[in-house]
Amino acid sequence: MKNWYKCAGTLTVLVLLGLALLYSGPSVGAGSGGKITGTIKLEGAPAHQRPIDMSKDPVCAQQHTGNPVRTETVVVGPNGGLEYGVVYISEGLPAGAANAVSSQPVTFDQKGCVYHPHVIAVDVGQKIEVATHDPTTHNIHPLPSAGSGNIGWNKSQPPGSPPFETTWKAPEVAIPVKCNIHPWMHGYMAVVKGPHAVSDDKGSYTIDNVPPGNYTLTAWQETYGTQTQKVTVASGKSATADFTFKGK
Amino acid sequence: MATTVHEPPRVRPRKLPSRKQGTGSGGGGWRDRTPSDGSFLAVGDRSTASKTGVWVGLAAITMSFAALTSALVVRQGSAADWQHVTLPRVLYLNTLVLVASSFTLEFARRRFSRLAFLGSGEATASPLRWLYVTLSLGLLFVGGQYAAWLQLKSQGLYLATTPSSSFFYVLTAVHALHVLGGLGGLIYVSSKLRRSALRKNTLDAASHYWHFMDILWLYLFLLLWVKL
Amino acid sequence: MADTMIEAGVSFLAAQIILAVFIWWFSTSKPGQKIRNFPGGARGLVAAAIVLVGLEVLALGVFGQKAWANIYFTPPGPNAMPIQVQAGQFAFYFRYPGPDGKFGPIHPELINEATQNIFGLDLDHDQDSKDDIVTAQMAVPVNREIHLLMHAKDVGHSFYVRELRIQQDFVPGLDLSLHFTATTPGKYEIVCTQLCGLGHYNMKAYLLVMSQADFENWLKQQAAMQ
Amino acid sequence: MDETSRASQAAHHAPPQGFIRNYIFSLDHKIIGKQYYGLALLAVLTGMVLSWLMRIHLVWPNSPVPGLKWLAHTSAPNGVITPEYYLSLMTMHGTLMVFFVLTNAPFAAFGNYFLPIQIGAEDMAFPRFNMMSFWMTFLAFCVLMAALFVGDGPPISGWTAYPPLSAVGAVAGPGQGTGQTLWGLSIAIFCIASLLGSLNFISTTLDLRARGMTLMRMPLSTWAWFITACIALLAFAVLLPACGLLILDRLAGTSFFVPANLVVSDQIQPHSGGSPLLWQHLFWFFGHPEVYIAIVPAMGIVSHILINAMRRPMLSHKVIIYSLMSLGFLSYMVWGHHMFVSGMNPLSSLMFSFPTLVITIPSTILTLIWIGSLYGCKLRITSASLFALGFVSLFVSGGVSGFFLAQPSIDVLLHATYFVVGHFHLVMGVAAIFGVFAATYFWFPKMFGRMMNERLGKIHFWLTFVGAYLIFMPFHYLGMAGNVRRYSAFVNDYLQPLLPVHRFITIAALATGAAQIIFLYNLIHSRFRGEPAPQNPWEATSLEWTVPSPPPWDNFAGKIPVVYHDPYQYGVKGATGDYVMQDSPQKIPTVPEEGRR
Repeated sequence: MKNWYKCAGTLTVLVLLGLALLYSGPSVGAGSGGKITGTIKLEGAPAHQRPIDMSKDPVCAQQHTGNPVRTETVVVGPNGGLEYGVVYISEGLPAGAANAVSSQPVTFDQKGCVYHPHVIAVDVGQKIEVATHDPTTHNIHPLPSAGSGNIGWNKSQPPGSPPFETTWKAPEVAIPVKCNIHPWMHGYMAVVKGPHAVSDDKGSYTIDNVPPGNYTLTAWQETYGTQTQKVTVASGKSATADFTFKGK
Repeated sequence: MATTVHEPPRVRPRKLPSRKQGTGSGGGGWRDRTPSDGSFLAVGDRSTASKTGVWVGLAAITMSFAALTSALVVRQGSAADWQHVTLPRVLYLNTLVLVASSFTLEFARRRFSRLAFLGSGEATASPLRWLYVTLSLGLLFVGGQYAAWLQLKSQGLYLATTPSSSFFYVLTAVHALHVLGGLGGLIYVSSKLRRSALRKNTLDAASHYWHFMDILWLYLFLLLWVKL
Repeated sequence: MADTMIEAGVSFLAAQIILAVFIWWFSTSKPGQKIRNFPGGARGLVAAAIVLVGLEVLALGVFGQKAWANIYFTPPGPNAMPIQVQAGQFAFYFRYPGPDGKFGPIHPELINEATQNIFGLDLDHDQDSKDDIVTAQMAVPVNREIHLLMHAKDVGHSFYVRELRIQQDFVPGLDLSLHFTATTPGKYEIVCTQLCGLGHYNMKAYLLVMSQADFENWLKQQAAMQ
Repeated sequence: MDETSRASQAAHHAPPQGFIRNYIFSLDHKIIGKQYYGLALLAVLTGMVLSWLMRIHLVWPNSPVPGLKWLAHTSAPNGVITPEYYLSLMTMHGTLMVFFVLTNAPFAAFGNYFLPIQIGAEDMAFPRFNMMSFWMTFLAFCVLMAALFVGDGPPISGWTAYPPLSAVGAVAGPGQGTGQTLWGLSIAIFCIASLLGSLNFISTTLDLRARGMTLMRMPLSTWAWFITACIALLAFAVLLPACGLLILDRLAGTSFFVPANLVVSDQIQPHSGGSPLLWQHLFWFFGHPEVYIAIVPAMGIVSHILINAMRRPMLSHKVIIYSLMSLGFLSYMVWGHHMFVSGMNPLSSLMFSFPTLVITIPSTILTLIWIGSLYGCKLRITSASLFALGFVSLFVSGGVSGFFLAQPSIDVLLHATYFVVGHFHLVMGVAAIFGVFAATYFWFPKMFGRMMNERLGKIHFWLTFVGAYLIFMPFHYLGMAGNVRRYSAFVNDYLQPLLPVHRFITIAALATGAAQIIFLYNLIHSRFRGEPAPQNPWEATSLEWTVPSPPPWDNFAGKIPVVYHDPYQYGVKGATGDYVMQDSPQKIPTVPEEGRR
């Protein structure tokens, strides 16, 4: 009798392993794929970033005394590198790569009454971990557009609350997120299918795990909108795509 | 609940235990006077309650429409976005139909009271005929209102298009609902009449309601027609 | 307020004490005791109520009306300083007209809290908007009459400063105004008293009452921060 | 009108058969009255628990409430009440208490049970409407409860539901989606139910009185229910269309209450030109009379019970009736005093202030008559009379604060503060509930055929009476210190010193609430184990005490009474005992003993 259990157990494990291999196939394949790198730059003068007066909530204001935070609609690093641009493959992805969902949660943190990071990009269905480190209550209020298939919500997070997780159902670049209690708090969640990246403070980005192929690449920036370009990725190679937005 | 017809309760007239004899007080009922026929049947006869009930109900309906009217007046006066809806032509016809139905109902009531006076049980056909005419006129009115909505719809005026169209739809729809309620009442009355079980108070109550709907419509028509 | 306080206090105490005394007194009456009427009966009490309360009502009505008229029937003086306040979920923002003394027009479609264009100003096209100063705190010079121009951006709010004894709702769609003079320098809180949503409890701004010189400095600082 | 013959059938054919007809879809006004009472009890317990949660959150904001995690999974994650959930609790507390407790318990529950008996009728005029009115109220209750547990959270815009907050939808906040729609729907259903109920009360009083029962011979409780029905008929007839328009604004995109160019969370709203003030006018046109819908029945009940306890009629029967009538009448002229700071024309503030102050005249007359009638009486202290006397005390306490709020110039300071909360909780909430308690202790023997425990009743009274004052008196202090109401936390600098007061109130509220367990125990225990009640345990005079306890299904066992006297023939010389029943043909001495008219 015991033997029978053992047999069944082994068989189950084997079947599960086989299934796992079968389903993890595409992402394993993508691992051997290439990548896309590049920088997003701004040409011309960036839009004026106003300093924010947080006096409304002294808890916030105290954390930035003497050095007020500015708005983050255009954040330009050295050499005109544009931070918080979202780059993603808008056309040409095979279904397997497009539907892969990263199991790694992305953290959307509230600290000093500012969102960290200002922009995140996630897969459809990828977990977002909303965390707070502020001694004041925030409300998180994403406002997806009406026909997108995403449903908006609005939820408070009292100080000391553990992070909560959330996901989005449909691709949308990008969902604005705001805090009504601290109306200056503003951020974006870009929901895309397939590999993507957000540019860093130098404006550079790297998209990993891109299977070989011809793609249309889109870069989105909250103030300047989108730009696209064609890019070809060879297996194991790195392709380069730079974007330049024009300021006023 | 019970389908059998019951006679109205009979309270045998008794001598009034009044302390103040002669002044007629102590009779009870809201008419604290001695009824002209000398009996005290009026007290505790539930069929008068139907009349009272209808009047009380009409007071509530009046209040509701007063509220809607004040809303319309305020809304029309307070904002610059008021575009007056030209009333569909069919409404004039509807008005005529509804007014006519009041007359036909009154005919039915006359015939019925003559009937009750003569005490003949089998000649219910004449008031019944007039009741049916009233019923069909009422239905025609509701159908006409529906036609008016279709007409507005074809002009691209929906409920939320302009404040004026919102009020038009709300007022006419609420009124039509009340008319449908009245039609239900008339159906009930005519079925009672068919079985010769109709009491005058019931018919009176139904007709008061119906005439009120008629007057209410004339008022609403004017309200929707005038630009304040 | 004080006269109302006295009247209310006296009637409150009198009624409660008499009630208690009567209960104590008459709940222990003996079985054979006769029932007595209150001297004067119902007529006396009704007359007393009508005369006393009537007088009270008249008095309060007249005094109250005067106090009310002082605030609401007197227009702001010609030298009153205009300040615009906009209430939104869940913060107050203020606008000073700047050197030209004129407020630029508001374009609701341009309102964007991400860029801190709180009032929806079109700086590119509207000349009057360019020197407007938008702030998150309200500073006023002491002893200067302020003419507050109020509007709400989204839902109903209210402007309440306890120390100034003023409260006025913001009604969306209506432009309302209020005028007051602050006489004591200091830092006060402006709070919202009309339920406006989840952040209602934290909808506030500071009111800074300062000398004219300090005020001008403050305004310059704020102008630099636009 | 189709009710007519059915009504007569209901009262005249054989008693109802079967459990469902008997106890669920019953046409019997007594069962319906008990059903209303049960619903009110359910609502008041729910409302009380909600208020506890609010009080707990106010003083221990970040500590989890045990069990709440499962009840409100999304709105109170980990059992910690979020600001929006606080507002939901507040909205639900207000709606439940105002509509389902203060309207249902003193008016619909006891009115349904005792109005027909007190006027000598076998049932209501329209028993079928009566049944519908209860079941619609129940439906309204279920819809409201659904709003409490709906996916995106319960509504947060308060029981007053001011637009645009209540009208623009989910963008205005959590719970402003489905929850708010359900709220509007629930209130609309409740309005229809109340209209049917009032219609029934009025018709019954006017048409179904027994012989000899002239209007002036009706007991004061009946008078109060009748006047309340008249108030409710007109008030709910205004709230109903208002709710309808609000729902249309929410669902159909009309613009009755939502103005143009609103920017909510950076999104411009597609409405044009509506008026938020219009809702406030319509709502308060209902809202102020609603206060009297709650308090007038309690006044009538308390008068009825006090007379019995004092063993003498009131100094004047008529003055009480006329005062109640003028309260009802004036209640329609004062709605604007809720809107002194709403940006109404300042002149209209004065116009509304004056009748508001004038309302103190009938109120004072009532109070003076109650207190004056106590003079020289032979007061019997029972649980019922204690609660009735407690009502008078609370009515005075809650009433005098009205002086402040009636004047716009003072209201500007106190509006929307805890002062207002203290005022209306005392005068409308607790006072009316005291009326309900008094009625329960007084009429329980008649309704269930068993006596309640007097000793427990008196303990319950003292705990509740002291507790009510301990909870609500400090509210006035908080209000004068500028403590704004409807705040889920106190983050303002000037409110910090007031926190100890809040802590005190919370503890008092928890304790007073816990004391209600005594009442519940008494209620349930007495229902099954109480001493059997005689027909007339309080030696009272009105018609409900001429029938067995509990009354037979048609109240008078086919023998409609004939009324010979005014309702309160107490202190009669030569009578057996000291009273004469209303239906007793016994002659009353023409020369009244001193103390009788």
